[in-house]
Amino acid sequence: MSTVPPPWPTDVLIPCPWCGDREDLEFKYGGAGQVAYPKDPGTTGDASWARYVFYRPNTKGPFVERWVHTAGCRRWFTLTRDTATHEILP
Amino acid sequence: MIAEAIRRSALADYADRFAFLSAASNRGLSVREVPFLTQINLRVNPSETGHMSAIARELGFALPVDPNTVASRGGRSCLWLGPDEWLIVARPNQQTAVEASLRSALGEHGGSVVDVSANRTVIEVTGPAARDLLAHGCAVDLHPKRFEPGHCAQTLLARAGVMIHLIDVTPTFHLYVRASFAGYLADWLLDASGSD
Amino acid sequence: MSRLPRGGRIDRNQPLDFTFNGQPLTGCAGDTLASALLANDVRVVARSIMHDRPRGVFSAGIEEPNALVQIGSETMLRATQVELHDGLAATGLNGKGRAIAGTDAGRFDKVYAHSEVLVIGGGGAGLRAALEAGRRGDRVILMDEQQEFGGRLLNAEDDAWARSTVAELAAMPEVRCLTRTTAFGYYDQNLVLGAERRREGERLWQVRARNVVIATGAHERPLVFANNDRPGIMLAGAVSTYLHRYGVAPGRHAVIFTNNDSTDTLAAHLRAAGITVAAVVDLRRGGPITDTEGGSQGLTAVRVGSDWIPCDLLCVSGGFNPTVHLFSQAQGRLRFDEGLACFLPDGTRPGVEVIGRAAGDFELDIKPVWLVPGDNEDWSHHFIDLERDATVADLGQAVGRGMRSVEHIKRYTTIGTGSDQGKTAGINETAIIGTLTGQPIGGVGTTTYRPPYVPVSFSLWAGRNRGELFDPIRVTPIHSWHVAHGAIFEDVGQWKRPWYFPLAGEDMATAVRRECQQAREGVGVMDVSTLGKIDIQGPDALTFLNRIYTNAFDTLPVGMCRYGLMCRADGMVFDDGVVMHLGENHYLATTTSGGAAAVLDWFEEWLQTEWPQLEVRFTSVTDHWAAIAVVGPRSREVLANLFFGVPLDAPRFPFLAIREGETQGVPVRLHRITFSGELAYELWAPGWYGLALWEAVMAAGAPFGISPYGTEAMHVLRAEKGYIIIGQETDGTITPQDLGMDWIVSKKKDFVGKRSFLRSDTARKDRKHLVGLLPVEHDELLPEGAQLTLTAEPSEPVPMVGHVTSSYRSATLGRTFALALVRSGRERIGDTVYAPLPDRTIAATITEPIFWDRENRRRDS
Amino acid sequence: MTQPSPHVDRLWRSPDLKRSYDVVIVGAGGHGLATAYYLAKNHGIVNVAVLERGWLAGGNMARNTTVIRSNYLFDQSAAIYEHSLKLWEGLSGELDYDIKFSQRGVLNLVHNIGDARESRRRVNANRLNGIDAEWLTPDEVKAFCPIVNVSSDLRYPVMGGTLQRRGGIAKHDYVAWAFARKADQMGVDLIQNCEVTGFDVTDGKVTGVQTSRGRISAGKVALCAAGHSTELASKVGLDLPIQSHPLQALVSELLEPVLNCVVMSNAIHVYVSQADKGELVMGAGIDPYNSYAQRGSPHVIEYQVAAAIELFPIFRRVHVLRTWAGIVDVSPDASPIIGLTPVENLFINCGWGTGGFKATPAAGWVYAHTIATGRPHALNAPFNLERFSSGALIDEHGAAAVAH
Repeated sequence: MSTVPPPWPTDVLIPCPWCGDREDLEFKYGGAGQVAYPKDPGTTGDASWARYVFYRPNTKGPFVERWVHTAGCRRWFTLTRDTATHEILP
Repeated sequence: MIAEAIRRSALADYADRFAFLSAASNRGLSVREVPFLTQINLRVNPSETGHMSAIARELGFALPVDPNTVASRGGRSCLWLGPDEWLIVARPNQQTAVEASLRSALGEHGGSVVDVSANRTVIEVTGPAARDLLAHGCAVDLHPKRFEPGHCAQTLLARAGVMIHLIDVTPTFHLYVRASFAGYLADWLLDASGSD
Repeated sequence: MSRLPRGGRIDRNQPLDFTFNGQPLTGCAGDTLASALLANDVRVVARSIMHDRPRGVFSAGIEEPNALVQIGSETMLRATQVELHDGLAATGLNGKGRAIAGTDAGRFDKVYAHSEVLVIGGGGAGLRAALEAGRRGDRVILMDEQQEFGGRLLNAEDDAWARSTVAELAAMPEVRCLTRTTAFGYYDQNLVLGAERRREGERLWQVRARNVVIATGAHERPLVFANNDRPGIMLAGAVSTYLHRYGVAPGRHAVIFTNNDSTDTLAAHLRAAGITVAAVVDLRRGGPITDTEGGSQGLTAVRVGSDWIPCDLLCVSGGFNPTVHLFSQAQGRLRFDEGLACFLPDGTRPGVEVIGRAAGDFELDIKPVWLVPGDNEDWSHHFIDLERDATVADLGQAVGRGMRSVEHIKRYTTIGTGSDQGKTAGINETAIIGTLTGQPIGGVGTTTYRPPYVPVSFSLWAGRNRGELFDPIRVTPIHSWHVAHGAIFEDVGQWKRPWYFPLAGEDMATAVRRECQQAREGVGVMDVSTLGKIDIQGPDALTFLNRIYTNAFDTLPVGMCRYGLMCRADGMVFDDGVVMHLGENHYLATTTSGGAAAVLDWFEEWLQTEWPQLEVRFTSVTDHWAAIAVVGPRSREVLANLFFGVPLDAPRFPFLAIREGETQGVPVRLHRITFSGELAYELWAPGWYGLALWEAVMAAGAPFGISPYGTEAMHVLRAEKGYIIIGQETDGTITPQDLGMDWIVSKKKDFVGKRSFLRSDTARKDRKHLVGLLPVEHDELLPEGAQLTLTAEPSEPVPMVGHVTSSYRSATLGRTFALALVRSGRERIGDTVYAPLPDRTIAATITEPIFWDRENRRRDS
Repeated sequence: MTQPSPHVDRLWRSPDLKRSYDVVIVGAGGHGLATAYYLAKNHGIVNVAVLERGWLAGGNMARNTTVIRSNYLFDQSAAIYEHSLKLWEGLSGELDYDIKFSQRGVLNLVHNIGDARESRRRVNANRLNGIDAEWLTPDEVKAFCPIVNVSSDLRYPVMGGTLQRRGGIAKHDYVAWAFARKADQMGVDLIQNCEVTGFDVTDGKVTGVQTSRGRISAGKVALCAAGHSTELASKVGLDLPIQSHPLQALVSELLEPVLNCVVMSNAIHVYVSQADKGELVMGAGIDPYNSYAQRGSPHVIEYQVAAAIELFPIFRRVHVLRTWAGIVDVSPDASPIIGLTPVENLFINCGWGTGGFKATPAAGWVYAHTIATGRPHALNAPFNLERFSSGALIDEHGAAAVAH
């Protein structure tokens, strides 16, 4: 019997970089990653402030996103997941 | 002292039910509360070797830096909670001493030391049927090959956050659960023990 | 009786009594309800849903579209899947179930399991795969939906290999063999859910497997011809199963109608069982059967050419559909194989392997015939979906209405939407759509296969998460005292908090009035242990607090507390609490009871993702501390009885100060803070001392008539003082300025959400403001949630200027009062607003949102 | 061989794609089809194509749980949803198609004091806005829907509920087909299996779309793609404050009549009704993570079904027949975005999240008005894109906390 090795470490839903692979129930989702806080909010215009507060990437396909392992080590981390297939990418 | 006489553990009301369950269990399952353990939450940057070795000197052993592992010696254990966070566990009534020694090891500006002894209580689940019992509510793979004595995991058991520490191969598990959730988890364990 | 004298895997020495539609019958151990019914010559088991036609057992398995039964409160069960037991009482259904309250008999639970290999299907292929993996030393789980492993091998004369293989597997410590367990759902990353039928109830298996091996075999499909739905018309493979496994003859005079060679040996087996074979109609050579005839008991004859051939059993085979549902759920693609005339897995999926008949690993000589014409142009009795009573005519109509997509046609005809989810109908539907629209079958495709593969009971999904275990109940260390003293509880998130403590004969209003009076005039005590508590340590603790709270903490000395407010990035109030300065670089922040987890996540998010360079660390200590509020003008005297050597007088223990004390050897942290406006203290001790400390307070307070109070009295007291409650005066759309709390919004520093205050709408002067309301009639209680208008008798739609957020009867004020959010409220102080209610309209005067001790004399006394 | 003869009464043609249209609507879901219908009927604009990547109404329209109600908290929301409900009340007649609209009442259960306060606030607001709304005591809840468990031993006992009697359900497929049929009859081209791959823009003005079946010039282009809106808009450089999440739902097998109304519970995240055919239709909360995969986590179903049998013990032995997920387009304030865009002649309708189905007629109505006149209708004016900069949000999380 031959088996194709899965692209993700098995037994996972979300791979916590510290605790290992755990069910998604243990995590809280943090949405898109790599969203920078405006350098100087005071002088940031309404539109660009609105972009920071309300606009996030909503990519179909490989998507850099944040999770926090709330039921585990409480560390925030980013991972890349394909939002079209749910595959977690290296 | 008086204080010890009047303190009350989170699961004091469950002693009888646990005892009955353990007696009634025909599958070698025993459940009891291990109350009042000294528990100190320690946060320190592991790359600060000075702090790490000072703490090792105070404890008599080094903090475990491998995730999901526990280091123990002389009745003291240290459970890994996160990359810069540990739980020091000792016999009851040592929080003042342990907290002081850790503080002195850290000095000023070095991480954090917090007495959380009353934050969680410990439920001991032991016996050949212990793994099957936990499998009713724990998604972590507790198979002997994957989860050995000296391993620990912060996870969910049913709907409660727990820290699971495997003590020995019996297997004996220590479940650390926050005091306010302890009653729920006890009820869940009593119910789950009704499943074969 | 149609029970054969010998053969089969049933135990003739173990008769089982059961009833069907009230009729007493007898079967054998090892029977399914379906085989027992056939053994008792019960041919009509149900009526069809649309046309009320008689229907009989059609298959021997999970794909059964006809023989649906009700057993007690369990509805829509397949007779072919129900194991017979003594005293079983079943009734036939017409394609619709009956929800019956019934008793909650049976235990439904869940188990998490892990394995290197999960083999789904315990037929020949599955057994071989499990054996190979088991011998390799892998952790293996083998699931099969039937009561014993073997699959089609159980129909064979010689099952020695199956027996020995199962025995070897059972002996392997790392192999778990689960019969009666149907894998019904494949989810991301090799999570497979299985439903195990147990003697008492069911078990949900949640398996994470490194590799999933799908060995689910294939379902035989029928041919579509005129009047192909009569009792006695049965899948050929099912007939063979009833003969060999159950020792039942489903009829006496049989005809075989096939388009493939899988039926080649059936005639011999039928004859061996004493069943005459009147004809074999093989579409590869001739035929077809153009019509059937039947009576109340089902099939009586079939028509071939001009002849009517009498028979009571028609064994039909239209080919085989590999059971690709789980592979499809795993996002595997399918392709139509012309040779085998079926859909097969196309390519692979990581960690998933399909083997055996499910993968098309079988020989079949077949001449695909999807539509067998009748004697006329009437297609309204060519049934495609027996459970839904849907015919070729229905399908033709859908196509005629312009539909081409199989999904549209499914929705229009309901083909494939029955509880069998089209297991026998789906592929015939696809092929006939192709035939009618001139598309290739592969181009038409199948409808999407989704979980669950078989219907799964609500109870199984729910498991033990029922009643008290539905959601955790959180309690404080003092909870048992509250229960013992008759507290009525309020659900606050998962917490149980005392709402009020009625004395004998007291209703809520009376109890709350008494509790308030006690706190205002004497001393009251409240369990506030549910407050969220976060320990904050590190050289950058102050910097962090200044960035996360709207107010600044630079001037907060060690040993003092300060109230703090938090906003989200959008500037809307998020949570509040008290920040306690415990030592150099050491603070402790309290949060609302409901907000504790969210606030800790919020802290960690900002620290870890935005300000990682800050040296500060958070530790949740919510459960470590029991917290007791001692409230009222006499609270100082109560504490004096408890804590010797702690100076309590105002100069030495002023408002917002923190002291350390001890009573009965219990170390207690004393905070002079108030949420009532009275002189008040919060006593904190490690949780396991909570009950003892509470009882000590009650004892020390007895001389002053101390009494406990709950959340309702707390609400009244804080509202009299104009203190807000997050989630009551705020709803995610309210800024600190709206609440009139500009004083807590720092002008100097930046903090989370500050920038949002500059937005045109947020900076508007005519936003809703927090104000007080005094009903013109002192006894009128404004309902919380009442909307406010500027005129007494407006007409719809009525312009609303705000709503009541809090409203109470106040013993202290001797009248009712309320807090409200009112557009431009602060400019309307003194105006009258109206609350139009269904039965009356209440007029109230707008006031400042504070009703008691504006000068804070009592607080600071 | 002989075959069934094609039926004549067509629902829609399969027209050839023209090279040019006055209006191209991207997305043939309920909103797209309704928009096309009202463009033709209210504004006489019939040179319209509705482009659909897959099959007509095969997205959220085919996946939603068909709850219809208008009892929203804020004036702006109440106004547009009430306009929708009034249109629903005449829709079967207007479209000459029985869409199985059944005003059996929508019951929102309340399980804690905070909920009760907010629900009363909503009831009072609804009444003053001329929208029927009632507060029910637990006994009245029991009387209206006898199978609800109102006993105090529930983990979260029912403390009451709000009722909109005019609320109810309709048959989603029939609604889509009815709009499609009328639009088709008035000359609108419904083009299936035609994916929009790009937009033609010249000096800030959209002039056409590129599709899997070639280039089409268009006077105006109206996006109507729910969960796919950000993907589409990004092709023309337009960013939207929208996140796409799975929203799961399930049906039971067919049952004899057992549930006489729509029951929703925000606090324990379940909502359920019994469809015309007899199946229980249930929805759950939104899966927390972004996804376009049209499937969700089984944990959500587990929680939802557990909640359902707490409220309805009679459902214990009912079976889940089928589960699925849609892709919902969630906006920051749980309110839609419907109006103009910075790109001239390009219009946007999205952000309905879980509320899209009930809004179908009104969304079509006001969107058609906006497209035809180039100005928002009074009803959708507040739901503009600018509100996220000005802060004038319409935060309906209270009303939309649970998917429906």
